[in-house]
Amino acid sequence: MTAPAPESFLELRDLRIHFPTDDGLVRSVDGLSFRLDRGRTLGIVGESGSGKSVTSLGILGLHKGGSARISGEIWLDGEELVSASADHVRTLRGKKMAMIFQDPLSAMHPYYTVGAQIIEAYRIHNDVSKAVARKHAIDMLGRVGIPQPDKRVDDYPHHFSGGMRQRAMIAMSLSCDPELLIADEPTTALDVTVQAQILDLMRDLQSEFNSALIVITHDLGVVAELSDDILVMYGGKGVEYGTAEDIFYRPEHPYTWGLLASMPRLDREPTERLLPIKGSPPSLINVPSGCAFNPRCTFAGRTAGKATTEVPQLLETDGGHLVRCHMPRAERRSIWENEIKPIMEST
Amino acid sequence: MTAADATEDRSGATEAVASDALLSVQGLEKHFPVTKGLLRRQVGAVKAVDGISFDVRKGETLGLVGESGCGKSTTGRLITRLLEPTGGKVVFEGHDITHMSQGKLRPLRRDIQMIFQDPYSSLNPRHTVGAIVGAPYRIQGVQTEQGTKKAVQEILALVGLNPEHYNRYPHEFSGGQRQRIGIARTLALKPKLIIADEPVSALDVSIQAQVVNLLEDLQNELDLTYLIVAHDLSVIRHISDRVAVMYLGKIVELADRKDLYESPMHPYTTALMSAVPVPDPARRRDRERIRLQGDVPSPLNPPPACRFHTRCWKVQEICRTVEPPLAELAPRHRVACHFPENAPAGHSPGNTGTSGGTTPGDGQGPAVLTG
Amino acid sequence: MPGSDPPGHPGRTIVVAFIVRRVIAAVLMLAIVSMVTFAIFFLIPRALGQTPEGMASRYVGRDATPEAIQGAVERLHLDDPILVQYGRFAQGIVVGQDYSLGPRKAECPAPCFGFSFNNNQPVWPTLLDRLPATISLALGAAITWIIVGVSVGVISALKRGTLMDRAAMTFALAGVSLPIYFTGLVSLSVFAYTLGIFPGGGSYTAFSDNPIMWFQALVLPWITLAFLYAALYARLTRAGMLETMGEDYIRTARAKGLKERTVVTKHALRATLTPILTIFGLDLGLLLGGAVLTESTFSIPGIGKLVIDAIRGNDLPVVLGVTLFAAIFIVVANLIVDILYAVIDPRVRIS
Amino acid sequence: ACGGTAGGGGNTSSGGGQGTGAAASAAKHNDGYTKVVNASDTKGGTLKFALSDEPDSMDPGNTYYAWNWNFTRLYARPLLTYSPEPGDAGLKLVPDLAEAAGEASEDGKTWTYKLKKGIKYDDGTEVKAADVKYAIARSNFTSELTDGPKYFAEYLDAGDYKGPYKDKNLDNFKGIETPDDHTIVFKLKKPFAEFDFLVANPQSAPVPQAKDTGLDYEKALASTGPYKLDSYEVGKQFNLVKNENWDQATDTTRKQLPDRIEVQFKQAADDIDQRLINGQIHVDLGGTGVQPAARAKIVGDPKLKDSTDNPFTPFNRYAMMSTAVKPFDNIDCRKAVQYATDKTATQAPWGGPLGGEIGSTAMTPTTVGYKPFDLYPNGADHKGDLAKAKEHLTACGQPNGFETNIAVRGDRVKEVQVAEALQASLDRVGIKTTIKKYPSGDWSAQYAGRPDFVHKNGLGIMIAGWGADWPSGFGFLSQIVDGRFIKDSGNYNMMELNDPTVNELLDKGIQTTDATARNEIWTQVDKKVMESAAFMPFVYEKTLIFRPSTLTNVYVHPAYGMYDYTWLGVQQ
Amino acid sequence: MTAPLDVPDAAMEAKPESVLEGVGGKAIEGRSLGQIAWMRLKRDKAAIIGAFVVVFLTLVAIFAERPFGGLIALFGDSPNIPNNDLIDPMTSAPMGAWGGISLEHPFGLEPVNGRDIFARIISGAQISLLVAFLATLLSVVLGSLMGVLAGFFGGWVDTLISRAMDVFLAFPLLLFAIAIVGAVPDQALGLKGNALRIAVIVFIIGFFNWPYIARIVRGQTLSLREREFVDAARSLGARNGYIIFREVFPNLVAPILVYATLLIPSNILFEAALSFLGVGVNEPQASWGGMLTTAVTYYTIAPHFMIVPGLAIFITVMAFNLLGDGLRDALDPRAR
Ligand SMILES: Nc1ncnc2c1ncn2[C@@H]1O[C@H](COP(=O)(O)OP(=O)(O)OP(=O)(O)O)[C@@H](O)[C@H]1O
Ligand SMILES: Nc1ncnc2c1ncn2[C@@H]1O[C@H](COP(=O)(O)OP(=O)(O)OP(=O)(O)O)[C@@H](O)[C@H]1O
Ligand SMILES: [Mg+2]
Ligand SMILES: [Mg+2]
Repeated sequence: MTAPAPESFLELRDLRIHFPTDDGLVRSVDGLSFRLDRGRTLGIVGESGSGKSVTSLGILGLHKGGSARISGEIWLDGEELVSASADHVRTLRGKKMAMIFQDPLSAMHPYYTVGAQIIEAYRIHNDVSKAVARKHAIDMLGRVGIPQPDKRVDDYPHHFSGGMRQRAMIAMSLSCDPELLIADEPTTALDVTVQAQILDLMRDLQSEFNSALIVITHDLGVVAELSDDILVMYGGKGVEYGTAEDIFYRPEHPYTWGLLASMPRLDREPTERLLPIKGSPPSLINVPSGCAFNPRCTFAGRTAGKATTEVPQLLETDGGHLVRCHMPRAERRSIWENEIKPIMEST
Repeated sequence: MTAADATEDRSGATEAVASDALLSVQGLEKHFPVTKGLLRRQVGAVKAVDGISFDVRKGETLGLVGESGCGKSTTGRLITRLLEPTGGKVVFEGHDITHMSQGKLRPLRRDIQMIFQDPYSSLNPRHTVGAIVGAPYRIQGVQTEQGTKKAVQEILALVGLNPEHYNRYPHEFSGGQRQRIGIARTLALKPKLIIADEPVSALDVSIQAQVVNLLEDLQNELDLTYLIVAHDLSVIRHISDRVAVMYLGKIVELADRKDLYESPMHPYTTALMSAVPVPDPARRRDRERIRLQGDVPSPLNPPPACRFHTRCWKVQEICRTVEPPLAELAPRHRVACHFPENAPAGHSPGNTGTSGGTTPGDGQGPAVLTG
Repeated sequence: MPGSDPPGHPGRTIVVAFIVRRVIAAVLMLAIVSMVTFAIFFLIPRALGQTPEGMASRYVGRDATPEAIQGAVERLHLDDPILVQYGRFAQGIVVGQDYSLGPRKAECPAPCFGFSFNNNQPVWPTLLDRLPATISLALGAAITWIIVGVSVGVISALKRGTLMDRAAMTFALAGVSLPIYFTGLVSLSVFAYTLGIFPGGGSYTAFSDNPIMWFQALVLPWITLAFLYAALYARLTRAGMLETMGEDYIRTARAKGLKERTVVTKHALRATLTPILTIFGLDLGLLLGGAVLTESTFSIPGIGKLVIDAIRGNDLPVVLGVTLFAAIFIVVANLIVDILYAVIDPRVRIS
Repeated sequence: ACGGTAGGGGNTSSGGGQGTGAAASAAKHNDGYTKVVNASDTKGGTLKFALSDEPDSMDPGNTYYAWNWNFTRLYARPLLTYSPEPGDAGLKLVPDLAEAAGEASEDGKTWTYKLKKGIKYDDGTEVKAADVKYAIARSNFTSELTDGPKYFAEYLDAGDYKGPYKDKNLDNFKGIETPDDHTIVFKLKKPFAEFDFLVANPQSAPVPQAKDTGLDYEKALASTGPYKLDSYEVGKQFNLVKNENWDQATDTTRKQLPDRIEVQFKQAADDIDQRLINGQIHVDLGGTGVQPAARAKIVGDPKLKDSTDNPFTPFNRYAMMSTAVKPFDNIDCRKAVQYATDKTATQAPWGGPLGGEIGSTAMTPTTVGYKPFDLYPNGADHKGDLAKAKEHLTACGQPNGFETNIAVRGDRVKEVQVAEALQASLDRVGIKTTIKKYPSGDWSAQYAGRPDFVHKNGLGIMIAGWGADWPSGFGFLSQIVDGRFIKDSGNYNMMELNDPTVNELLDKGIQTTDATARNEIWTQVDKKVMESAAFMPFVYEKTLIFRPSTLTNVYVHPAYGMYDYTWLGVQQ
Repeated sequence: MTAPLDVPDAAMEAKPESVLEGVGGKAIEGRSLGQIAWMRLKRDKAAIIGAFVVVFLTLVAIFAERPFGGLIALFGDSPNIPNNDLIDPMTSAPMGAWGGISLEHPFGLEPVNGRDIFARIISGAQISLLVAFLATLLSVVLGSLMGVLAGFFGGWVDTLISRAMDVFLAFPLLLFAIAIVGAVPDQALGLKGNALRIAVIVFIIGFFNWPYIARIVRGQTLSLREREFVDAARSLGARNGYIIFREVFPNLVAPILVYATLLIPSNILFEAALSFLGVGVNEPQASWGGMLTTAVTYYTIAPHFMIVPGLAIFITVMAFNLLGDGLRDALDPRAR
């Protein structure tokens, strides 16, 4: 086990998180690797059930003590977390790494005031008096744009509107200046206008706190708004990784193509038809053999029969752009340029 | 002056439209009473839908967009008479069905069908696919020549499901497939109008496209008319011919798709569109954005006059006192705003009501962010 | 619906109004309960052919001559129309009532729950007299079961699937499946009569008389009663705890870096215990109205024993009084629980 | 007048000087039945009673429990009382408040008693004849005091006297005259030779009119006995202390040994036994004997058994067959039942031989005039004579048996068990029975005691029991066999036997002043009743009562079938 | 146009088989939720044991008397016949060790009269199960009806029914039951004796327990009413009757079944408690609670007489509870 390069703040190596269940072993995350540097934002996209949330909880060590089987390495700021003691990982949570959850209403305790919950988060890692912590909480609420924070600090979560709850949730996560912030679908439950506010807020706060940020979503728009780098997940594996530009302008994985082409876009002339990905997401218990995407892949026939027999590797195409596909690079590029892109841009 | 009045004012235009209107909604209202105490005293009302008017022409797709809670679903449910309107009128093919008794309505129900948002809750888990898709026949007492089973299997095939799955239960299907079952059910009676309440918002992006395409194919094949309710502006743009934008129980803008998306007149529409994140990393830096402040106000206690005035950057005194009517400011483009944008020449700001005496821009400045 | 809630807290006036409304509802409920109870005890027998003389005959001795019965009918007004009788009963509760004792009248001051014709005592003082025993039993058992039941439930939930969890749940299942009088009898015969560790049935002593004997005599009943309820509560708590531990806010608490113990005690327990507290309130209310089976098994002179004896002795006024008294406990417990819930769970909309 | 206590007195004096401990260890099973055990004159201590039940009332005028008639004598002195002796001698009456037994007039319709002088209430006031009159008026002529018997109302010639609660003027009560403060004259409607027995009932204990509080009088008793009321918590505790104004000189039947007497009510029956055996309490006040659990223990332990007595109680436990319900209107059907019954089985619920002796007569062994005979011998082991039963069934025209109902007080466990045993017995000869349970509270007023109910519901067999109010044939029999006592409600002649011979014999007997001749007549009545075959005795009830070694002066008083509560003392 | 990603025929977009294989492993052929629940239940050993015991006890009750004298007569004795010769007259206890347990009397004898406990336990099983089943049926029918009506129609119907439930729940049920059973005469409503007793007990237990079922059904109905398939049916023109019976009710079957299974044991306990307190069925008909009452008096001399009926109640109640718990887990909508 070798420690990663010092500039990489977070690095996952071949992370596997499996859940034994009555129906069989659920391979929620199955060999995931990526790297994230300080001050950068990584977007993780993928459809429902592709293992995004499990990954994020895995980084925070929240599967420990549960039924999950975890293997692989998670390096955070030079420390390996999978093998670290649960108690040690706990002390990192909140301070070193924090998380924003999807549904802020259910993610906040209904019986405690918003203030109390922020104060609690702050005082775990800071030995301060309640009064000081309260001041800090009010301060944080103000920073995330809640009006009259000194009054609202004593409200219960259900007194807040959806957008304000998410702001409060962010305030709570940021209360201890975490160096890594993971936002799991931070805006899915929100209206577009509010979503826009929150996205702005997150961007501003990230530059202010200079933390590393992971944004998990299935909305490519959100990813494009925030991310420097993007990881596309499918069936518990990363299938494509690259900078935002790589993914949006030079995608090389058929699944990524599918995601891009199946989505109606406001920024382009409407196409005649959308191009859906056929079929439905795979089972994580009986993962299709070979490439997990092969049953839905229009190009599976172009892999010389390897699609169903061999699991493709996540390989670099160029400059940090990684793709997990059996097709040769040239062919992928030509398909994108000649077959997909024109259709997406046609009217 | 309500929107309904406005419609009548321009009766000429309305008539022309109404001639081929399959469905005509005029001044539709739904107020949910809020009660209190043992005696159930009414202390207020949620004005979920508060006087909206529009037509749906044969063969077209009308999209209805708006943020959560603005009354989109309520509108759909009023038209299908799952809810009893508080006021206004719903006319379907010349029949006034606003307060028609359920008994009289029953035969008409064949012509108006509804697709529901949640593919999990819209299918009875205790019924087989066959029973679900065959239910319309049973309820309406329709005899089919080849027998119900045959008919159901044909519809299943039509929506892209394996007809042999007749005896399976909904839980065995994925979300997209379930939504197909729901669509199959609405098709059984060969309806003229289909009202779809967020038909794809519960689905994964990749699956959404399947269903959207299916809806389009079916429309072409079966000559259907759609009223599609959604909050996703891009989906609405993709499938609609005309789009209505709702805000707090009111329609604020109603126009052909192209007009609306290319030259929105209502500030809210503009804000809404600019809030949609764009999947293009390059654009995030050079895009001009309008950021609305705060949330949608409560429909229990909506702001007076123009309901958008609390969040509008162009707000003036008149907005707080006079409600702007839904006026046709450009051909087939109606908007309810005192200070519309992209307004064609000749329309001077504020001329729809008594002048507030202030000029645009002296309210809350627009939150325009650049780069 | 976003923004629908007014910011800030429900004002004091709203809370007071809420309480007032609940109290009025409870009083109404009691009025209905008293009517129904009265109807059941007086109307049903009448409907089934019972005559006023028949009712009176239970209050005359072995020499039930027609004159004696007639005398009793008149003295007890049993031949009045049922509504008049109810009116008198209701009036008794509010302002009191008099009964003829012969040369003078017995006063039954408000709240007069009736007058036992078997031992010529007003029911209310008898009830009050029996109450301490019932309260001793119920409270002691309640404290035991809430502590034991909740801790077993919590531990079981936290150690879900382990041997300990299974053992505890098997035990709990046995607890809810055993008739309480059977457990009571077995424990009496083993611990009192065979081993002689505890005193036998009927040895209840008032706390004021002898606290040590009070305690000794109640240990077995407490354990017996608590066993049943602890089993019930362990199951409830475990289920509730499992549900709560799966809630998103628990994950949030962990994500903050809280110690697992704090997560459990401060976050999970709080949410788990709130609904259990309401059930607890209702159960306690029910028990305070008379733990009939336990009291008769252990011969504890409480309300439950009183009513059983009254039923056996055909002492209708006592039965009626106790039933109503028990109903009051239930209604009041409901009321308190409602109010407490509104206080504990900030989400409960006061509307 | 003071005579007749020789047996008891002798025992007392002989036991007085002896060491009590020795006497205790020497006592054998049933010793208390024949002699005074643990005789001692030691004073002091607290005598503790416990009762599993609750009394109807502690008011001497308002109670019908045998134990209470025994117990009230501690604070209420009737005109006469029973001689304090074990054995048959105890069935004799001796003067108590009165100077001597009653003097009957020639026609037997007027009975005169003279009160002893100088008898005082606990407050020091003197007892007057009017107080006795008042006591009888209140207990027999009011609708409030309903619990006691109403013999005086039945026999006294009182016209339509309204009772002292409706009519405050005692002079309007013509049934009793009090010519002076120490003379009391009873005027009867018809001759009644056993009137002395009636005034031995606690209802003749004086109650001053001014002190009467009606139903509440039990909480403020005016005592004439050796003890007076200290405190009374209804349903819980009844405490007596020594009455300073009681004078041993006027009272030959009672002692005043303990300083204090305490009664606890509503104690668990098994617990009472346990505490008796442990010596924590002294007497089970009810006198009904130990529970099966304790019985089994006692039977197995000779030491314990020596501390028990097994006396007869005044009760006969029997079944009556209604002569008005088919097919029991036919005597052969009744006889078939008599023969078919397995009496060992019906004895078992009472507790086997210790709980009762299998009976064959209406009168019980402790009744004056009892003579044993058996008209329906049903086998050596009393298991029933099925052949004979079949014979009678054939004679009755029901050779294959018939169907009928057995009525029983549902809350009396033993009686229900008897009914079940009877049911099983009769089943052997094809008599199919259904057991019907009725609440004991309304048993005589609503169910078995109402002939019309009995007829309508076809209650062929009714399980009952009877204890004499006084130990004579008349006292035992009149209520249950006299055809003229068949009442519309509250009827105890449930078999509805209305045999003119029986009725005449009863009339003749009660007018016969000569005791021997009278007792002879009672025997004849008994025979007649048994000949009707409508009355089927199960057992003459016996109890197994426990006397802790700390209890002194213990003997079974035959009139009550339990220890004489006025004699008891305790060892500290 | 041939779009590389788009399968031209919309109907071919999803290949259902492959999807199903993907989702559930092997293709599941038309399995209803009931069948799935059954599969889950089969895996729950405790529930299966419970189910076996329940079936066994039900069979015992059914075949207690028929045919050929039934199970009661298995060892040749009948429930109501005394065996006085097997009783020690002095102590009333059965002779022989362990309360007279022998081949002929496998559970021993009752003290005092020596009736065969085995026969009485079997005979009592009939009563316990009959009363529990019938009372549960009554509660379920009443409760489901009231619950559905209240939940489905809401408004004043709901207010009325909910208040009625509150009133019912405010009654101390046990006290009431005892008092009423005691007050019912011997003959009424064309019934008499034990038939009437059982009818009254069933009525009381059933009638006063309906609010518990109703509350659950009401809650479920409230949430079902909001489900979109109800709207779907309504938008197709379905009448309320159709919606209640065809759409809502099938979804209530599972919770009703679960709570009925859990109500049965509580009703068994209730009937036993009534019998224990002396207001159960009439003697000599055996009932478990009634046997326990008598046993109280004799438990020092015949402990088996207390233990056998006590265990009978315990095992029966436990079996139903096990089955009920298992059913609940198997049918729990959250587990789906
Ligand atoms: N504790 C667990 N036990 C068993 N399976 C689990 C567990 N947690 C997650 N899974 C499974 O792991 C898979 C991945 O779940 P995950 O929540 O990471 O998906 P996601 O990508 O976040 O999807 P979504 O977009 O719906 O949030 C799912 O199939 C889920 O059912
Ligand atoms: N039955 C009802 N009783 C009271 N208020 C209601 C009811 N149904 C809807 N409302 C309220 O009416 C308003 C409009 O609701 P509606 O469901 O039509 O919104 P929507 O635009 O469909 O929102 P969403 O996007 O969240 O589905 C909301 O504020 C909602 O709370
Ligand atoms: Mg997720
Ligand atoms: Mg909606």
